[in-house]
Amino acid sequence: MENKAKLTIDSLSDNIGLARVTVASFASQLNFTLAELEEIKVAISEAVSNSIIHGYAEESGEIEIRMRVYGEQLEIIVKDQGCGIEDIEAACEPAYTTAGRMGLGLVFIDSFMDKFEIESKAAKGTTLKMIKIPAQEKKQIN
Amino acid sequence: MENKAKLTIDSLSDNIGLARVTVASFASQLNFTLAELEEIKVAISEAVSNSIIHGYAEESGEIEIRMRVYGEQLEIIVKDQGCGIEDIEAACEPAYTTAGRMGLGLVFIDSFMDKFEIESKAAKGTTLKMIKIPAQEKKQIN
Amino acid sequence: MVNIESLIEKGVIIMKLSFKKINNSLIIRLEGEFDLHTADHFKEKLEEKINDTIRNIILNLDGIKFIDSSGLGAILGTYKRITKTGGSLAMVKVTPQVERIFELSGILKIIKIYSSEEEALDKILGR
Amino acid sequence: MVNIESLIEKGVIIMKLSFKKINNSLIIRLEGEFDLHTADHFKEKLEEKINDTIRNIILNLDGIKFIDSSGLGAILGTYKRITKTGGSLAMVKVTPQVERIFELSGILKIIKIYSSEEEALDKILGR
Ligand SMILES: Nc1ncnc2c1ncn2[C@@H]1O[C@H](COP(=O)(O)OP(=O)(O)O)[C@@H](O)[C@H]1O
Ligand SMILES: Nc1ncnc2c1ncn2[C@@H]1O[C@H](COP(=O)(O)OP(=O)(O)O)[C@@H](O)[C@H]1O
Repeated sequence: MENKAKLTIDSLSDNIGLARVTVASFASQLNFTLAELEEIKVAISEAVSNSIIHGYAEESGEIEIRMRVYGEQLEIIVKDQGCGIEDIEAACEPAYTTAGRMGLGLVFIDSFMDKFEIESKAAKGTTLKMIKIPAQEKKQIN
Repeated sequence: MENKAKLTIDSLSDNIGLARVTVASFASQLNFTLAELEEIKVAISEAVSNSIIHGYAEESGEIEIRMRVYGEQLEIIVKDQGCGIEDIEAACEPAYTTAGRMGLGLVFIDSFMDKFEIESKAAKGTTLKMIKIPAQEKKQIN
Repeated sequence: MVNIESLIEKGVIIMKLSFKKINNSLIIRLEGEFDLHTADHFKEKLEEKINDTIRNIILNLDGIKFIDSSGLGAILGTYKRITKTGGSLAMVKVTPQVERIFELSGILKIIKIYSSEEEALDKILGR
Repeated sequence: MVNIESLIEKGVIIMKLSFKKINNSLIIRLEGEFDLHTADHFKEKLEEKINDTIRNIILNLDGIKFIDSSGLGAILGTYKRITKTGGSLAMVKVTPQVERIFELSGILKIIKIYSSEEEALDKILGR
């Protein structure tokens, strides 16, 4: 079975909780444990916060969150049309930040998701693609 | 302050809970009581269920849920591109149903929301527009 | 393992059903949200459990935190099914959100709510 | 009135703060989710409360059900602010989700977690 949903939000920090709740609720149709749902929430929180702070630099804009389940896996795509990431490789380093922050957002996403890809173009925007598979399903495959 | 979000879901009953959770979470930025949030949830549940059962008659399709807060009021628009409602006036009557159901969905929406409008065209689809204002805000105006 | 109680708490849409048979009465405890999605689940499970030896049904709704007209329809459908064969349907313990929907719908004119399973059993069996 | 506890339970993003001063230590109890949105709220409230008479801060995180790197940043910011004037920061009672994020981030190398406010006070004051 495939199922899809898309949430589009204004780039406001008020909407980060909304994004987390929506994605966690969508994700719960798969066999995720509560701990795994928490990991998904952290990843969404980091991705959306980055679009707000870095992508749109607190200016107005829209953030798109696409969710899809297929073959027992969850795919999430977070997309902004903000400033883009200059150096993706550097951005993924722990403690690397251009805004005096922790520099851990992308690190958390990478460690909490099974697959994580970044596509970004200066002045065009950034798209993060993440995939997570419930540990229970992974066990059954092996 | 204005804030907007839009949730687009596949027409599957699995997604009704998702729609409720997302709208209730978005709505909570206004001064709604828990009882009022419950009323909003019922209205969304009825609107989305109608699109699934009647609009798309259980066939595949997309349902769009637009949320907006402005001037302390919440506007919700639920839109499908399904079969449309033949007789809107009749549809709003209690116990009127074309599908052997309760015929109470539109009645509940009407009694739980402050404003409720239906736009529908045969073979084009149905759009419900609802507005709700927290009772606390209404008191302050009077 | 997914913890169903916590998922329900988080507003995730799942319905948990448990069944208990006392003589010819079937007590069904429902937990979660009662909408179009879970109503289908409820109807399926009910068909599996119902048989000739069951005359009455008691729905314990204490764990239902949300209901809409589809959930209401499933309850009314159960009522029709069980009264057709001469049985009774009673409901037990209703949360305020659910009670409000019941009142608006007029369903309380035909199905009674009791405060405990024992009280419902007593009334149904005319003890 | 909106019931904050229930909103937090519903996953709605609100942070509730309560402050208690014991001699020159400020105990801050946090409830809710600690992200970019509530971190701003936290920083504002902290600025209102902090003054020359406050030397140490104890953050009671028992009520924090969610934290991400923005929440972490706010805690680290508080640490920097209070240690600059020679004070200490301690944390009390951490939920498993929060502990996991703390471990991954390495923050526990510089800020200690205690199991009660009393224990944290004792350590900070060197009693
Ligand atoms: N959506 C985005 N748009 C533009 N730049 C981004 C985006 N996401 C991340 N970045 C860049 O990558 C850096 C590292 O991101 P991250 O690991 O989340 O740390 P932090 O947000 O704490 O700076 C950011 O400082 C920023 O320069
Ligand atoms: N989105 C929709 N698309 C097409 N028809 C609809 C839609 N919503 C409602 N209707 C029509 O209006 C009738 C009344 O709707 P409602 O009051 O929700 O009762 P019920 O869903 O129980 O039939 C439905 O039976 C259907 O014929």
